[in-house]
Amino acid sequence: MLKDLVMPQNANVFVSKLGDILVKAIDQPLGYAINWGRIWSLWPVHIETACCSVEFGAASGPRYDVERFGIIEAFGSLRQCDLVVVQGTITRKMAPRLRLVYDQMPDPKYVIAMGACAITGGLYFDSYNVLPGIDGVLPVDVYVPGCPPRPETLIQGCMLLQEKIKCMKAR
Amino acid sequence: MSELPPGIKLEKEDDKIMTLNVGPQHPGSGHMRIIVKIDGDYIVSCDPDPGYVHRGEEKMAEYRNYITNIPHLERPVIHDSCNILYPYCLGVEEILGLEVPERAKYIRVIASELNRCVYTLYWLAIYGIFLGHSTMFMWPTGDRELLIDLLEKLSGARVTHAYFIPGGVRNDMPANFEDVCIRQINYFEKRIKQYDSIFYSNPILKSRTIKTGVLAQQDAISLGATGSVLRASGVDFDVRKKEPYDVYDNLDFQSNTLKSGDSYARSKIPWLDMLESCRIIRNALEKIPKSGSVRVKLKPNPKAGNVETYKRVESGRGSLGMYIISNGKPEPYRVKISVGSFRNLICLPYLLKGEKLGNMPAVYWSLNYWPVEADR
Amino acid sequence: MSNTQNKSNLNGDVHIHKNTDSNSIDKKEDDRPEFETNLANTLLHNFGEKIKIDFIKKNRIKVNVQKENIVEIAKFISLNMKFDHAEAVTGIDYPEQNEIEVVYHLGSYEDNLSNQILALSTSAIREDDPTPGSDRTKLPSLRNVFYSVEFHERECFEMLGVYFENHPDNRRLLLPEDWADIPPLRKDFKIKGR
Amino acid sequence: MSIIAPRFRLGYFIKSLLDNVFWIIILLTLIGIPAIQVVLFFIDLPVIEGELLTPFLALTWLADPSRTLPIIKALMQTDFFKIAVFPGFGFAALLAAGTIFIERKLLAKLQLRVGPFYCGKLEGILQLMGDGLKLISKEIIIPAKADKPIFWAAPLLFVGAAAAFISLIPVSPGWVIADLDVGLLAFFAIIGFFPIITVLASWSANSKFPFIGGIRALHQMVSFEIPLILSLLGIVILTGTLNLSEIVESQSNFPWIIFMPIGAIVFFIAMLAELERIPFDLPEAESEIVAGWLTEFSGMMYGLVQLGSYLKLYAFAAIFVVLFLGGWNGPMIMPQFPQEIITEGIELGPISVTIPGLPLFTPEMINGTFWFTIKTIGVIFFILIPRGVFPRIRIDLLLHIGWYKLIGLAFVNIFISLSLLYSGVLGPGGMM
Repeated sequence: MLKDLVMPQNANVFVSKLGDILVKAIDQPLGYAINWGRIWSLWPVHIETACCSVEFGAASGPRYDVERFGIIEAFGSLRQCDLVVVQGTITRKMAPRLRLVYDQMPDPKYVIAMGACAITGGLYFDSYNVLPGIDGVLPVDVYVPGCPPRPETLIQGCMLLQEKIKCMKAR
Repeated sequence: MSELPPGIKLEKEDDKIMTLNVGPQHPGSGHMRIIVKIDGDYIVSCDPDPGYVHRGEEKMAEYRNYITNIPHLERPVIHDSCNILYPYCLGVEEILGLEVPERAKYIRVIASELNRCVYTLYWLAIYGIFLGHSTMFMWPTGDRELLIDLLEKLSGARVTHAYFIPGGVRNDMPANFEDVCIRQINYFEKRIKQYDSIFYSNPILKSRTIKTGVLAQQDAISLGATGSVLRASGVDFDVRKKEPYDVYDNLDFQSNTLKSGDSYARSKIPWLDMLESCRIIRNALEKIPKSGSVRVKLKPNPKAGNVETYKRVESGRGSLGMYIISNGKPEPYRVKISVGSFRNLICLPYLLKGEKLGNMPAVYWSLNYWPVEADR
Repeated sequence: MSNTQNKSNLNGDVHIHKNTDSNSIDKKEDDRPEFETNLANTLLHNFGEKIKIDFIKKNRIKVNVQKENIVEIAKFISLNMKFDHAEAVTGIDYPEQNEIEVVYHLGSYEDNLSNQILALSTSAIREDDPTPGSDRTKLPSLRNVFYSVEFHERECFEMLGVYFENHPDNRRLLLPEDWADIPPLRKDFKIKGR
Repeated sequence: MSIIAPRFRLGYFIKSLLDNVFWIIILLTLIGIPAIQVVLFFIDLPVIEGELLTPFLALTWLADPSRTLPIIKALMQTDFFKIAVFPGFGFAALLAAGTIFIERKLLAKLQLRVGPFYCGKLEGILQLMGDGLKLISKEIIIPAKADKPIFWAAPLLFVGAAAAFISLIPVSPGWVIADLDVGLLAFFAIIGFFPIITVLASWSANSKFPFIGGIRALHQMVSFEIPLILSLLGIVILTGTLNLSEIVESQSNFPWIIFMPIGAIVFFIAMLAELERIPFDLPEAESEIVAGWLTEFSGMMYGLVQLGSYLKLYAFAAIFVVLFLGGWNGPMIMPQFPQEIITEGIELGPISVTIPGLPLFTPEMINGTFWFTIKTIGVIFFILIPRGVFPRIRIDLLLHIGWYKLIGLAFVNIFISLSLLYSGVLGPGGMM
């Protein structure tokens, strides 16, 4: 009986049991802690797609200051970022690039569709070069409507994303 | 050819030339791609690749009537939306034969000058962050809100005002607007004078921008540059002065010109223009008729004859022209938007050739370029 | 710039549109602005039959030329008349006349001319089934005369399929690289739901 | 990621922690303590106050708090404690973390903003913890064509070099990890590593922007090492030693910045360049070359590089304090502990409390650490300020400053110190 258990082919049973125990012991507190960290440290990637970037810039300015929520002004390399704010219209030329940017970012990554154009195409619903919303390109977490949304709306969208991350299972 | 280590192969003769894709995801590009070839630290050639925000405004304008064209035509420069609607309204007024009330003309001038400042401050903020000066991003972004408040009082919207309509402006000024405007403008003028000490007098900024990307006067003319790029090269051309529209010929202002034609001059002209705008706004608030209508009544679906018109105004980025062809239908037959950004884009490969890579952001953004507008 | 002037211009201008059949050219010489008329007369004097004055308004002149003569006339305009840059290059599709009109809005930074816009228009043959670059829709490029038209002509090429001969860089500018449809600003290109 | 977990509550979090504590205690008593007893049998135990520290004795001492002090004192003198906690990594990391937070708040105030505010309820003091936790849990992407071992090693090497740097710094008398006779030489040797690591990191990423950034970093660091070294020669000439502790002791009357302001200025500017701070942050110039040599680093690799660079910032500030501002020297703020309290205890009316083994820290150590920390924070403040005021400089202008101006100024500084030496004002034969 015991000999059977310590056979090499049964070793993975032990390992997996141990793994389960460890997961139970570590996963929950660590998951909470990590989720908490992710909530307060959403770094947006520096990609402007259309005119909503003006309001995105205003949101990181002194009056609205998204850094209060840990969202620093869009910066640097996309390898260190974890939030794509799709700032407006996605044209057919931009869509492959947007997907490329998303694919190059490390997990976990979140997408905020900012502005009516990013949600449904908005004012440009009948334009020949504009995608009707970015749902076909990226998995969107939060939609922020408006044309363009006021910075307050964008901040509210970020807070909704934080609420959503709270409910996510940390990996 | 000497022996190369395994795994490395010389692809071409000019293998030491490196191609950099600056954009569309790049902190120093905006909504466009610049394909830069560098040899060491020097830029050999530069090929701008715009079109990432090409939304087909001109095609869409052929399917909408003269009034419903307004909201989408202002989207290319939402932070300068009054100025991009200005030539459209002037053109449609000429086509439909409308006469704008005197008070509306003054309100238009005030709104357009406020909007020019809003645009310039945003541009200046991006110029600051391109040069690594993060305080210069935040200060103009904060001061912008003052003027946005004023425009919000006027039109009700934060950036996309849709305030100008053919035949006037959408609504009158609110009751105490003039006092608030004077107060805000006074504070704003005091505030932007401080930029001189933190930005324009900064020795590092001067060493980076003076004598970089020099555009000689003759080249500026033959390249068809416009706006601040042109005036920084010593050509005194301002549409407000040379072909005054609405009431600009009644107002007291001057167009600023600098001689040197480098990035520093190109970045300083818009700042001088902002001070000039403050003057214009004060002057217009003095001269504005105290009462009167602000718009003429429009028919629901106005039609025009077979007319074509080319109107231009001075926007934040230079001369902005609209070429409208009407063929008797409610929709225009063709609308062509000729924007300063697109015209200045041709200077970029010309200026960047032979520059150092470190000068690229300083030269690129000093062209007063807004990619969304250039792509339309 | 009051509107009464505009109105008088409207009445006074002579405008021949492509779609109109009525060529009622009632020349009211008195209403024509003087400076602009002189400019137009300079052109007429030098080229005579080769050019056709479309209209003369305040600050605006439009002349129509054949595509064979456009380079020659443009050179004259740029050298002798001091119009030194192009503000816009507009392509307009007229399917009924089976031609594509290309209008160069030429401006000047000379002091006395800086409020003038001279619209130089020419037209190319329009193909119903366009293959941009290899069909008969071709025009000579003005890039060697006005350096500033380079990007404008590139845009006109992709938007209307007008190929500009002798243009150094006839690549695509604004549209996506994989654009396979007909040029979008043609009238037979219909946008969604319209 | 799409699985919906129960909402986050602090109560749940604490409950899950308490669960873990419960299980740990049970496992420790059942398995841990017997195992320790078995293992200790084979280990040489330290001798404290003439007694061999057996586990039994240690447990009895644990019961009596006053008797644990010698254990802690002995522990504090071990190399491990010095490296990991006080003058070493822990202390430096604490200061570095404070620096990052203060930098963000300070910059925000300069820019009329608030800065991190909501994270951690009180002015966002937990912001850095949030960033750290996120970076740890983030995916690490290695580019497909990268030289993987070197790419992995580069951030670790960077932090390692920065930590080695810290080991040279004398915080207060006797509190230094490595009290080398050639401390200043070791300092130069260690800063010589950073360009190599930078170039390795950028080269191994096999990407264009990091490559340009790495080459820039190499140029910048190498060309600024020379004025950095030359600006310190004056001090070496006057003190006649390379030992950092002795250099601090030589400044007990006056800091060297009084006699060598030019050297201090040259050192400060060269230091900014070595640290890649604005206005000299060309290797990370984001508007030209994305994020420079950090472009391909993701997740905790980026976090490590950031940690390393802020440790480096602390270390440079500390070296500046040690060399120019007099290190731990300063007025005594902590009076000498009265001897009778140590021997006889405190008498409060009828009650008398005897506290043996006091004090844990000597007054010299507390005093020295206090002054050292104050001065270091001041220098760090001056390093942070230019970020809000200056734009970024260009690489050729930067090299021009390094090779032409700073080296010349450094030579002027050397001549000043030599003249002071030969005129007999200062130096080994002088007033000192």
